[in-house]
Amino acid sequence: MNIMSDAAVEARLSTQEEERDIKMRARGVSVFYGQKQALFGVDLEIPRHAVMALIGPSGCGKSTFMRCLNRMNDTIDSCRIVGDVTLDAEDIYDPAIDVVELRARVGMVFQKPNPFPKSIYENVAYGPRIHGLVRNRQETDEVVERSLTRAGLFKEVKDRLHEPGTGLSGGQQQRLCIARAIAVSPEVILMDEPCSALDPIATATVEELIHELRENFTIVIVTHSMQQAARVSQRTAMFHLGNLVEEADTDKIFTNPEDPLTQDYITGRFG
Amino acid sequence: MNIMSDAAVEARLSTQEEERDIKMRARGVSVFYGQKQALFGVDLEIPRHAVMALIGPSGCGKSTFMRCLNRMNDTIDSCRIVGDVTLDAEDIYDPAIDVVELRARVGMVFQKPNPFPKSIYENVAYGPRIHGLVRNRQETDEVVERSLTRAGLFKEVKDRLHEPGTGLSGGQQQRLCIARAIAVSPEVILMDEPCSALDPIATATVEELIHELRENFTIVIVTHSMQQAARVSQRTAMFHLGNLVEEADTDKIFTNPEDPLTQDYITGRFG
Amino acid sequence: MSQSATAAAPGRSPQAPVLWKSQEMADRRKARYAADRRLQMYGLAGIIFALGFLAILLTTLAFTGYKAFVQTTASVEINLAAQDIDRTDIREANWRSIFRDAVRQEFPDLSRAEEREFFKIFTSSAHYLVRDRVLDNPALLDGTTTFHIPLADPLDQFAKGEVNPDLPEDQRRVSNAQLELYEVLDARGMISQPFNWGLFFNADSRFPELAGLAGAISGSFWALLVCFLISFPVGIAAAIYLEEFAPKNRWTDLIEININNLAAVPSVVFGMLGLAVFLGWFGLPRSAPFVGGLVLSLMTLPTLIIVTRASLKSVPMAIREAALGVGASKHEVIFHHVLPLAMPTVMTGTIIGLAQALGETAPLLLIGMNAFITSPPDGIFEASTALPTQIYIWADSPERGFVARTSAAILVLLGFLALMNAIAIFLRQRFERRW
Amino acid sequence: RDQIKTVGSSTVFPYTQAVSEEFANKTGNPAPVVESTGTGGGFKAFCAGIGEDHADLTGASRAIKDSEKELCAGNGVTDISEALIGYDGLSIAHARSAPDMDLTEEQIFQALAAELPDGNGGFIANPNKKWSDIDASLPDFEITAFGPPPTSGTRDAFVELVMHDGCKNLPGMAELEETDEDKWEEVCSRMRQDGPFVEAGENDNLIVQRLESDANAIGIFGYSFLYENADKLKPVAVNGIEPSFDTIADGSYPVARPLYFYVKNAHRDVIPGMNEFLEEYMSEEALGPDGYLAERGLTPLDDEKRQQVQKAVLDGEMIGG
Amino acid sequence: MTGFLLIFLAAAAVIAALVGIRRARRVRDSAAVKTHSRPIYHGLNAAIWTGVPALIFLILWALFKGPIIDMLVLASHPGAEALSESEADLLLSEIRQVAAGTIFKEPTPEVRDAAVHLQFLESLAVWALVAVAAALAAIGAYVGFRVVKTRFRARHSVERSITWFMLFSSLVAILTTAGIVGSLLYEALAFFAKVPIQEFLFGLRWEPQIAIRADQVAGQGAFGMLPVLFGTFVISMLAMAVAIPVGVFSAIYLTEYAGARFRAVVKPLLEILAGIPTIVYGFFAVLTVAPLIRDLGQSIGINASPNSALAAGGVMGVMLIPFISSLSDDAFAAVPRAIREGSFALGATKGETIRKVLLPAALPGIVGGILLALSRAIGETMIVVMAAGLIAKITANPFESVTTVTVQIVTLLIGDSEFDNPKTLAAFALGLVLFIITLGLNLIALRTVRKYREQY
Ligand SMILES: Nc1ncnc2c1ncn2[C@@H]1O[C@H](COP(=O)(O)OP(=O)(O)OP(=O)(O)O)[C@@H](O)[C@H]1O
Ligand SMILES: Nc1ncnc2c1ncn2[C@@H]1O[C@H](COP(=O)(O)OP(=O)(O)OP(=O)(O)O)[C@@H](O)[C@H]1O
Ligand SMILES: [Mg+2]
Ligand SMILES: [Mg+2]
Repeated sequence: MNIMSDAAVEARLSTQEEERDIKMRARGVSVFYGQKQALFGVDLEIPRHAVMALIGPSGCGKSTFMRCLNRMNDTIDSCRIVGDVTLDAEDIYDPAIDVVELRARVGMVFQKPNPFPKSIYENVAYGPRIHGLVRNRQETDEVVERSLTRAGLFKEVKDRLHEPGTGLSGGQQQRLCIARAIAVSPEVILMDEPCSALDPIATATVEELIHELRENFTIVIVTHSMQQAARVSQRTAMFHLGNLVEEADTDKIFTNPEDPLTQDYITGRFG
Repeated sequence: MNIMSDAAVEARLSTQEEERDIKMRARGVSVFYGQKQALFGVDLEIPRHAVMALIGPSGCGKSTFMRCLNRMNDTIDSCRIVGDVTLDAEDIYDPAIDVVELRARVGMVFQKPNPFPKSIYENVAYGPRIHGLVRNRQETDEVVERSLTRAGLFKEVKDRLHEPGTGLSGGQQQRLCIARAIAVSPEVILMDEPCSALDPIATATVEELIHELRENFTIVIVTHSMQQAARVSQRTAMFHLGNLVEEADTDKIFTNPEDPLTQDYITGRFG
Repeated sequence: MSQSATAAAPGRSPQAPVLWKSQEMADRRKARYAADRRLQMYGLAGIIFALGFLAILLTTLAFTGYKAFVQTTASVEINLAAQDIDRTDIREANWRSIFRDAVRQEFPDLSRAEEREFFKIFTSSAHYLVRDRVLDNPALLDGTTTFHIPLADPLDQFAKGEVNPDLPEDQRRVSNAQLELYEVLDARGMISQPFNWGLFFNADSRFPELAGLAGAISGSFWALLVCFLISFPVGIAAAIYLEEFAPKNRWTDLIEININNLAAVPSVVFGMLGLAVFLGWFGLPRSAPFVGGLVLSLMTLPTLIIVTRASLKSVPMAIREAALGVGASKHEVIFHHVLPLAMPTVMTGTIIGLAQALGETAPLLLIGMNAFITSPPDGIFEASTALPTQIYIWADSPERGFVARTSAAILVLLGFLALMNAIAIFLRQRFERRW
Repeated sequence: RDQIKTVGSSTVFPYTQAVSEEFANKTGNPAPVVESTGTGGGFKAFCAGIGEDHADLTGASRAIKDSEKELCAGNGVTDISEALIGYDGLSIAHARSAPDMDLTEEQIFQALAAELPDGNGGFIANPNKKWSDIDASLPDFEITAFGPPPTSGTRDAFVELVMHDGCKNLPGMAELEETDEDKWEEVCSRMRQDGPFVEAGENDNLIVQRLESDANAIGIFGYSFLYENADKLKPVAVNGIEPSFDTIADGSYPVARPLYFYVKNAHRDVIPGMNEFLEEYMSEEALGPDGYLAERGLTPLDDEKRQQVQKAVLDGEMIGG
Repeated sequence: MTGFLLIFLAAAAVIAALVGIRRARRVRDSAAVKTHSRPIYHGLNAAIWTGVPALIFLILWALFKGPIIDMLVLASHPGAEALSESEADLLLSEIRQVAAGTIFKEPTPEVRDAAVHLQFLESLAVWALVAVAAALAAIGAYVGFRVVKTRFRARHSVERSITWFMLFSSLVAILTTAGIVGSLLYEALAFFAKVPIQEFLFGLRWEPQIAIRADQVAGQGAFGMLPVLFGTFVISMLAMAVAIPVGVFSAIYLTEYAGARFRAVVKPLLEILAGIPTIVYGFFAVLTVAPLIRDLGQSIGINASPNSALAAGGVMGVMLIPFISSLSDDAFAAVPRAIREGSFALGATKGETIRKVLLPAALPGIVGGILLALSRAIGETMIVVMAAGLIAKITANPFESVTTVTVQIVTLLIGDSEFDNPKTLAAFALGLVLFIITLGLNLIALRTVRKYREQY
């Protein structure tokens, strides 16, 4: 294999991509916060219509990596990124790319539910409105209902759509945030520890939701809980100290990891 | 046994106390934060010159209990305490007791190292000064040196005693706080998760220190880490939802716990 | 159930991909970015408006005021040795004639009428200026000394180009004769325009050429001193009590609301309080810096209490617990740790509060600190003005010279404010702590 | 207390200021505290009693009233000397650039009064918007007059000297004065509030500045301001006469008033410097035709009258006695 | 004298402290048991005992010495009983001047005797003062030293004194409010005795042309507050019309768009606007802005009054910009980063995030700031005193001249009228109204701000 030319490698990789239906792809991504390097040349492929879990001990760079995927790191002044990230083979760090469009296509759900201090309805309607996906009240109503329904929240809140979203319980808030994210019909949804602020019952609801969403969306999820990664994801990537240690099918990672670090981590020997 | 009179019980208990050399003793301690009850009638004896570990899941009341022992809860307005706590058989909630003296006798080290924003020297000298334990510069120097030495910090900082304590590393800061606590020659030292903000190496140093201090002080330590409790303590008390679930020799707790809750907790099944 | 929702909205299937790349979307994004830029422009416009106003304000002041920082003077040589002056009673000598004789020597052959015009070129207190210098330094009696005598206001204005000599004579305050004489003086090199130290070291005067701010500055100083001595300890003590000791009940709530409210009570109301209570009931003297200071301290107190409380609150709990943990009493915790840590903020708050008090006018008007007083006060119970009230008085004076002096006085006041704020900023940067 | 304390009219204020400054300079005594409280306020404070807590001297832009004498007497202030120090012209002026104007008192009244007689014994709100509405010979621009506020003594003087005189001559007003004096007072005293008359606060300098920038406006203020600002302002003649020292002094300029001060003789032996201060005030250097008060715009008394006053004050003659 | 005594007392207190410390050290060193308090507390305790009672005495003495001596001196002067109060006052001044050595004319023997007596009393008083103060200090010191024992809780005693002082200090605020309300109410009631309250509150005419002299006839019904209040309202609204948009937009730019360095420079510059004394603004408004507005008005055919409400209101608005901008700034900064990120992650532009998410979220805080600024505007004095008119008129035309409550207060109080004239008293009634209005606004503002603080 060593004798293969670079071009050949390229070709092989890109055919592989086709084959495996790669939605997003990071190549040699390094991230610096000021002087501090948080990621070291990460290469990772994110398959379409699947759930990819990112695991690893605290501070290993999972969130940092995820935020590279929709350029949320742009909002941090000190942050600098090296390397390529592509979405459908298109470089998202290309200056010609519009980050507003990018973020509409790559939605995000955060660790702590962060509904806007507005009504439930307005929370969901906000995205479609700014992107002009809805033209009138009726379309908005439809989108809001559809999104809330898919997030499994509609039944619970349909009588109080115009009450503040901040008045919901933690699990409901998180599902509201998911509804908000899917309302703009993104292609990818990034979730950064979406359940860590939730109780077990709410967690279960959200996990079930992720399961359903997978059919239409590509999902990347950061989690601290090995169990959760095992339950919801098809592929898992293990980070450590800013490096991608191992990436494989979730089953494989949890049964037969190649890297000793991964082994130690999933058996709880460190972290 | 039921036929024994109260007085007899008292007598028996107090002889027991003598026998087992009890330093502090809580009887029926309940704590309320406003309406909320955080501790439910805890009875616990703290043996002299030993390390007692308090373990239990988050929010179970470990800190609350510990803060009853030196009346730090007095500083929280909403906090109300029922029950008796004695130090050397003297009720510390007796109105005649001077809490300043009590806190000098029962020192405290906190979860996050909290040195005063003063020099290292001043940090340690402060306690002895306000209690009038030192009369002149020379005595102060001695106390400072002795305390820092016992806290295993003197060597590292002897050339910069007059630099700010806040400039030390986390582990050094925590040892500085321990030095500060032992400088007033307390009889009991309470430590509330003293290592949770430290890295493994600093943790090891502190644990070793606790080991040494045991000879002269009575130590109560709250910890989240089962391993740590096992390493440093002679006795362990397990709390759950404000109740004392079990209290026994550390060896016993970790090898052969009586209560199923303790069993579940130490094997990591919950918490 | 999700199926039913989808079915309910047949118009668009949920998976229908949004055409992000479409022209429509691109146009829309363009419009959105334009809106974004517009908002940014509004913000910038707001800032430019505010700063532009500030700049115009300051330049206008500087432009009208700068001329008051110099004063036209004429040098007059007086041979005091030739005069017969009783050295035991210098004050009582006939200084007016001494001065006039000396001036006459420059122009020995003026008629009586011309002479009268001539003397009016100089400030009418000229002989007192000569006298006071001699009183300060009796050695001058032994020789000939050159005195720099300020010109009277009309001539000063003329020298500064404020009087149009082409106007008919009855429309200006400077007569033709004076103009001619002035030209002669100028030609002889006797006219100069040195820096007007009198603006800082003279007290108020009816004569613009002599009027200065010494009285107002010392009045403001005394009032601020009183204000500081009262509001600083009381403010800190009150803040500590409320923040650290007071039980949280309806009464302390009341006090708190009260203090917050007082911080926003119009200053003129404090003036009315001072008028009715300090002057009316307590019978304290009118126009005294002491009363001014009292009123100002009542105004400053609430702000100071609020600032102090905020800074006490910002001292982390960990520090308090640490101190409590080694057995410090509550008072010791506060006085050994919390207060010293809060002090830099408290100091800057105090300075800023005092700076506000320095610029306050309305309450001082009501307690009579707008009197005319020609000597600086020697103490806090003597009548005096303050800088802002002096500005108010000067603004109301008919003499032309006061127009520039008013602006100059404002500049001086702003200078003091800038100084105080600079100190506050310095303190803040020097001692600011981050936890 | 070792300073002299004076209160009183804001019109006398600048003159008293000048005297106290000279006095302090000359004698080395502490400078008197000069406060401008207005004539009425001055009497109020002056008559409140004798002793250190009360003012020694009050300036007035009118003679003391009987009611005020009573007030004084009631508080034990019986021995008062009066000093007429000169006259003040209340000038009506406008910008140099404005066309010359010559107004009669009647016209001024018609321009500035709140109500005018309608000719049938009734009254209507003042309808005049432009000067030409009053008299076709007057210029054709809007009436704008800056004047003193009702709290000021200058306003009282203006009302009394100009408005009342102008009012009297209007048809029907003479009869009204006989029948209903209160109504007469009200009609003749009220200044209009609908815009043309602008109460401009106590700050005459501001009036000057505004007149300068507005050629159509006239202003009403003390003569000294006109005198200081002769390059920018010129007088409006009243009844054909322009204010000047001469016309004010001989009374031909109708809007002139005497200025007084009143002094408590009981204080002369008690407050240090009182006598010297009065001497200074009465000296030729101050009060004389070339004195520094004239220099500040005070219209001086004629020689005979002045000597009378000087003597009366220095001897401490009581008023009326 | 009092100054010397104060220094003496301070010195005595310091010495007492030092001695107390020494004694306490000795006790500590010789005692078998541990002393409760450190020597320094014993010292402080001794110092408090030494200084405070004597200080209180000194203050009382300063308050009551004068009248007592005066009484004694008068009693020594034959015939003084017959004098009226002010005559007695005058006599006293004379005696005082004679005693001080300033003699104008030959004093009567009685006066001379009284002056001698006064001198005697004065010196006696000085000695008495010194003696009593010293005695108090000595007794205090004795008490302070005596209690130096191992068991004595000096620390508690010292801390109690400090707590009392702090408690007293915090009551000053209450006393101030009481003083304000009391003094305003007292005079306002006197006013309402002369002018019916309903006329004041609901009258539509404000023409305080009541004569300065009692013998002039009063204009009837001239104390209706509403036009004045309306003027205040108009000017405040104009001020807010300038301050709100400029303040809010500046805050938006500074928090959301500006770089750190720009912000670091511009923010303090903006805050200068709040630090400039209002008299300076007043000056500027009347000399620069008002003529400008008049010219502008004329050029577009509007007849602007030289005292246009617009000039006063506009300049006041500029003054208020920093209040609104910094409170809005705080409000924006208080919106959690998570909410911002939530919006960005949906693909919103910065402008959309600000307008649709941050602004509504920060609104309560901004409104609180606006209300505070409004109460400033209503209470602002010097700008309007210099730049607004005096004629009370109900008009919403910003080019016309209106008057405000504060202008009327100042004009009425520093005007020429005497103290019990309704004109003067009216100022206090207006002051009371002003106080009540700003109180109400402040309470609402405080509520709003507090509520929004609780929100996140
Ligand atoms: N804004 C920032 N500025 C500087 N350093 C940062 C910043 N955000 C993260 N880091 C650093 O980058 C590294 C990776 O952080 P990141 O948040 O990606 O970790 P993580 O894997 O998400 O951890 P966690 O599980 O705790 O969320 C850490 O060392 C962190 O301290
Ligand atoms: N100041 C307080 N006011 C109200 N409730 C409090 C307060 N401090 C603690 N509690 C409550 O009391 C209970 C016990 O708290 P405590 O801090 O003692 O738990 P802990 O065992 O120390 O937990 P952790 O391991 O997280 O430190 C918790 O439910 C907590 O929410
Ligand atoms: Mg993370
Ligand atoms: Mg805890």
